[in-house]
Amino acid sequence: MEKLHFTYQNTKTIEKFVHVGVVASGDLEVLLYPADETTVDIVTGSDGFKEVWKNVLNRFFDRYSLKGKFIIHDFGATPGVVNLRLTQAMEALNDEE
Amino acid sequence: MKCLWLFPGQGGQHSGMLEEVDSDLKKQVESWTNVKLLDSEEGYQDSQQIQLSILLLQVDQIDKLKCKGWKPDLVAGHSLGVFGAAYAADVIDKEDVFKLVSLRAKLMQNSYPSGYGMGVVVGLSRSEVADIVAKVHSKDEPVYLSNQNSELQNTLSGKISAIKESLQLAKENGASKVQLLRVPNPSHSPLMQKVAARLEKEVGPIALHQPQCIYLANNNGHPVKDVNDISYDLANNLIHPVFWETMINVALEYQPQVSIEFAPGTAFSKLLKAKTDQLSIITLQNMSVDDADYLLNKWKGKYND
Amino acid sequence: MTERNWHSHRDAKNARLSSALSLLDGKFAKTKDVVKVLETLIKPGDKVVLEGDNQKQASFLSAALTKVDPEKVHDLHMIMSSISRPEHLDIFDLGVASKMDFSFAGPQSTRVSQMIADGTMKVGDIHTYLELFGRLFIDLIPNVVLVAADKVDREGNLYTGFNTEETPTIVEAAAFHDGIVIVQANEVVDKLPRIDIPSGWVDVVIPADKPYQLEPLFTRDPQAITELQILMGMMAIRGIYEKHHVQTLNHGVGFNTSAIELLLPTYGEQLGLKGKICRNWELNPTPTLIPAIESGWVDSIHSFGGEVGMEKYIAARPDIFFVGKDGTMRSNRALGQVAGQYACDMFVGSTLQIDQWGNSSTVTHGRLSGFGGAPNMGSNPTGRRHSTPAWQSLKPDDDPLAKGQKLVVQMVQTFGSNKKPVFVDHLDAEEVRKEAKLANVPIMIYSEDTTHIVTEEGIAYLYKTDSMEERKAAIEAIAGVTPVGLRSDPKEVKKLREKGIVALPEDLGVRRQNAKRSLLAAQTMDDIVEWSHGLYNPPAKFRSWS
Amino acid sequence: MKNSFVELKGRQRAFALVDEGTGRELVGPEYDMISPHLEPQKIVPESDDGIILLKGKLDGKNVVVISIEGKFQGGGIGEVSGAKIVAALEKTLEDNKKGIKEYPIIILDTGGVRLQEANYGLLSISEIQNVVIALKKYVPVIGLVPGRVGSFGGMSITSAILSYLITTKKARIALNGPEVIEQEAGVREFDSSDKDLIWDTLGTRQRVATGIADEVVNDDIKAIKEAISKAIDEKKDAHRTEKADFYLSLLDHIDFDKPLNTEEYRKLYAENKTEEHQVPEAVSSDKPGTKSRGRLWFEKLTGIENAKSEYPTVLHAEKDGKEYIAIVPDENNKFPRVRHGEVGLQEGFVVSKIVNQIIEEDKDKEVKRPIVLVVDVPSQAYGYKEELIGIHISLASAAAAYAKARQAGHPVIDFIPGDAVSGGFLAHGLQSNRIIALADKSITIQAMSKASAARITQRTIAELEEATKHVPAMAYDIFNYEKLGALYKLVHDVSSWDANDDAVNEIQKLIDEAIESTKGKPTDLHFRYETPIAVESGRKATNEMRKMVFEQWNK
Repeated sequence: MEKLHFTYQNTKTIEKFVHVGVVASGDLEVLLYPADETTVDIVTGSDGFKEVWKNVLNRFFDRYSLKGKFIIHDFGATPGVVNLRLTQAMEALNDEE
Repeated sequence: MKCLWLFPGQGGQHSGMLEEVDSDLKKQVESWTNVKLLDSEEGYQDSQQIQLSILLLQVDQIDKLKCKGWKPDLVAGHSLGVFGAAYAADVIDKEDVFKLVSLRAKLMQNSYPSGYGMGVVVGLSRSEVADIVAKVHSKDEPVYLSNQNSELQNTLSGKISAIKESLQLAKENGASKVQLLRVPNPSHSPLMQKVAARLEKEVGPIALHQPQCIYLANNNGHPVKDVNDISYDLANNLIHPVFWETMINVALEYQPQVSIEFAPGTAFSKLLKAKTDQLSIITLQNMSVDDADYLLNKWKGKYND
Repeated sequence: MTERNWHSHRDAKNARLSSALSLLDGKFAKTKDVVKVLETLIKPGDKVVLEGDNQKQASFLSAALTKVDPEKVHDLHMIMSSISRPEHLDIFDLGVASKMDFSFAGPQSTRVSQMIADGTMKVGDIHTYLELFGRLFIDLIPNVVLVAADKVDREGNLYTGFNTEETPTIVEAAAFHDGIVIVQANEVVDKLPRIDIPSGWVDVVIPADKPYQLEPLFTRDPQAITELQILMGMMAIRGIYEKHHVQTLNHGVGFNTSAIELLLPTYGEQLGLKGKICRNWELNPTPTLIPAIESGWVDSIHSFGGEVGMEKYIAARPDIFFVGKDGTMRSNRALGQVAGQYACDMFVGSTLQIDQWGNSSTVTHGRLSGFGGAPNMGSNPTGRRHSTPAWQSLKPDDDPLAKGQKLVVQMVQTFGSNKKPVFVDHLDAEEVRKEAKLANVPIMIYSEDTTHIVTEEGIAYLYKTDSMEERKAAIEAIAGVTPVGLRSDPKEVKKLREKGIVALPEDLGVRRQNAKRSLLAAQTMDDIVEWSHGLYNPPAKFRSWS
Repeated sequence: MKNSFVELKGRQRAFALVDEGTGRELVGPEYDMISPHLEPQKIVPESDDGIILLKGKLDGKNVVVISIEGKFQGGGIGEVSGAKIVAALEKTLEDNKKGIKEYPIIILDTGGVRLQEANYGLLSISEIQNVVIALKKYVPVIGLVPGRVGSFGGMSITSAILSYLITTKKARIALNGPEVIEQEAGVREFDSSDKDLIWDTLGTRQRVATGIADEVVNDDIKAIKEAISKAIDEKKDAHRTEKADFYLSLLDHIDFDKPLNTEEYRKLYAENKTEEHQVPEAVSSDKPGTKSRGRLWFEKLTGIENAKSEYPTVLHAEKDGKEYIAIVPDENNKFPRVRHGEVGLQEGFVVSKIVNQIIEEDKDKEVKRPIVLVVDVPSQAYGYKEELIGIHISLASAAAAYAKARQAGHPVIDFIPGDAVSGGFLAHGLQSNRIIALADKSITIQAMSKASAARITQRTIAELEEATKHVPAMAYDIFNYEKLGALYKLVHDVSSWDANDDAVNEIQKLIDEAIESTKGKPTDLHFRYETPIAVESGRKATNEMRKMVFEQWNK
């Protein structure tokens, strides 16, 4: 297990809390809270992937500059699954209650 | 029913592991080798104790299984495990194999008193690790890419300082785990040339027999059926990487239905489970030979149509 | 000057058959005499076709071939569409054979690599199926062919039924050029359900000790389909199938395509696409297509081969499948490959690696697998002149003489199951070519033929790119955080999206949150059985325990 | 087309059961109430700790849905997740007592105790069982086992206590998983690689045919909702823990030395005739029974020498107005899997007979007889036949009887001079309102043996032992157990094997004090949350979770 922390200078304010995913094998959950700063706190079960996480987050925020507090609990998801959950969280922001 | 027998090398030894071993056999081994087998934590600080005890455990299990009428179609041993494999394939006689391993252990123990060893890199492909090793290796700081345990798990052998440097580089290049192993030799690298040469001399006069099944060779991962290839492997596997991943891939291409991993350890069964769901797996670390016999009888009906 | 003997082949064949007379009763030899028969009829250096594709294996004959005396039979030149069984290679270890022409070696690819490296096996070429079949009639004309039949009658007529596959093609190459046709048969009967191969083409029949080996190779358990595969399937349906009005197609084997098949009756239905896409198929009868068939999506399916467990279902759906009067399907790999390459508007497949230019390959270090039919299906037949909307839709609009193009779609996740990138700068295949001293880099599908790549990030419409630079940028845009993808420039991505060269899910109106397993029409093998009204009978290894 | 329920994740499942738009989640993921015990063991936590709590309506009825996420840590119950369930059930009970009808529905997709929080899991599960029993007086408590994980371990004991159990054919129900039985009893007892055998034995078809579950429905959301709604409307109750005589009669006719297959058992089950069984008190004899700490202390506390009983593994006797009950080893027992003192099929049912009889006898009395459990149970019995017949029902019967006795006002006091492990402890010990234990190194108190726990959690024994250093609930000794705050008293000057007269007197005195301490106090299990150790550290996370659920109950 490894804990990672990242900060970003993002622009798009979000209005509400969203949650997607589950901490199942090869999966993760994303908690996204409105906040003034963009922080990403990750607890991951797979060690040694800091660089990959940075790349995934960079790419995601390049496309969707969401400002908020992210908490991620990851149980060995591939970069593809991580990106899926992040983009699902992004979509959920636009859902009607 | 096609059966693959797997023999691990050092690493899984633990005190008390010889409890179930036939006591006559143990006595015999002690008299052949002049080594009293302690089967204790202190004992397993010693390379000769480790190697002889693991071989004894495996030979005992082989004898018991064969006594119940089971034999392998394919054998694969990892490093020290080649001796159990060769014995299971009826290539080498019991007394010879213990004497040979006893000598091997002694030679290894004396070859590099300090400063040399092995490390492991997880998460990088073999060619990625090879690139790193090439950057670090020099005449004064020798390090070699050694065992290929699985696609993304390879070991390094050489001078500790060079290994450490390589491990650091590997970590920086995305390895998920790197670790110095508690092995006092740069095994499976050219640095073991002297030991291999001496072993080669010792193996020479031993009467070896044609194998009764396919033997997966450490030094190149090939399936071999000729005693000369096995003889080479027994004496020289220390100077070559163990191409375990290749050995297993080849073994699986022969389409075995059952695998038996001899004690000690469970690592190879786990690797197999991750690779295929088409194999019924027995791990002798977790069950008695009688239990294994029960399962083999149960599966025989399923696989012999 | 003596006149040339224009029937030396025929004479030689007759001489061989005469020398085997003592072993034969008419065309029939005894099971126990199989080794002797082979030793008598096969001569050193012969070109021998051993039937073995990726499903059906002449396993009785291949086992017998490992028992022949290498003094009598050696240096054979084997021609096999698939190297599948250990004994296919054991005959090289034994010296019975020395050269190989083949298409696919997936199940034996490590040993094939080793044997090529140490010289035990010389390789002619690694072909596509059609190349290999074609060359049986050009410059690889066999001396002997060893094939498998389900049933044979007393005359020697063969019934190959459901798994006819490539038997007729192989037999034809020998029968009409004085090669010897040796058949193993599961069963000798008085009357065949139908005749697939006439007795006149057959020289020797040997009843087998047990039925030929048959693998359910194309069955995918829906239980293992992931949300990413579902997302990619949704994107493909919207961004490719619907967009290009694809009606005729071939699916490569895999979970990506299984996911699409299972999304048609749900997601496809929601989009109102029934009757508009996916009507005519060249495809092995994969169980995952059953829900779509039952929901009325499919007009016809022609198959390369059979699939274990589908027999009864197919017999009950003759409107859809190619079924004989006797009620069993007739498959044909050669015609299927032709249809797949020429008659279909689209091929959808998967791969292990794609390079920065868009070439793809399943060959990796130490594993020389070959590609079977994928390079046939996955290439643009440039002589084609279809008027179908799909083919026409890829026609560039700035050239008065322009023609359409086949849709060749690669679907991959950016990282493989081992967490290694699928998108790489250079294919392992480039190294493998050097190691195995091959004439060609073993590329499965060439960049120039690849029109679309789908990943979990989006779709790259490669056919729309104007330059290699743009093609590379399009690939980078959907290559995730692989070394290739990391080069992607966000501004460039924006431009490519505007030009319609790259589409992300939101550009296609695909909601990622809907990518759930519950969207599959069947989630378990049991569900498929239920869809089939109990007609599908899954093989034991696919049993759902419940 | 069917709409699969099984394919849904825990949260979606909970929402799928309630009428569109009526669901309100309590203590949802935004509160990020993770388990504090996982990260110290390098295990990734989940924001809801694997439990989704929902209030909503089902066909207009108020329901409380508790959904266990089987994909997170195999649906294992730990401290936080357990507390969430208990708090919700307690509020449901409170509302129903007030006359507000609310129907609890529990979706079981669980391996039972979360082995990484072992002793917390056991405590929590016993607390869940306690509330379920209390609730059943007001409303049916419906269980749903949809499948993939199925229902195993301590939560299967809970499943037997629920009013009505609905399943799909994708589920399995058992106490011990086949892997654990193989580890504990050998592959010949249960071959964990034999999927046919596993599903034939533990699959729901067999389970419904033999009274372990009540109904198999299609894996379809609509069908499942209908089945639940109907079960509520019809107030269904299987009375599964009230069938001791039925099972004891069945056990009389099964030879445990011979194999028994699923088909034969179905036939035996169908043809079984219930006969009344009596469980007389233990009496003195001249032949000593199999030695154990439990037997030693039972004999000393009751004064019965060489205690002998018709059911040799269960001793009970009244002394000084207190009823003592012990489960003891019997080296020649006709059930091979209980010979070392394990709680097996017969033990649970016999205990439930004893306890229910006491309740019945004291029904009209003002002051209820105290019940003292002498606890020395090395585990539940690991065996194929045990699972085939449903050992969890036996354990549930004992647990339910103890809980009922306590709720009826009987002081239920544990005295632990020996081991207190796993299902054995849940059946015989964890429903008590006070626990007295000896501070003896020989005592093991845990959810699973090290070998099995290592196998199931895919860790080495060394890694497991490392984890016990960071998380007291993972430890195997009574000293770490004390840190959880559940003990009434840890006795430091008495050792397990030395039951001298002074020691016996001291224990007698402590038992009496413990009984006294229950007077005028609630009959629930809250004592465990309220000891100074519990408040300070042992159940801190429990109490926090309880507070949050209570705060959010009525929004």
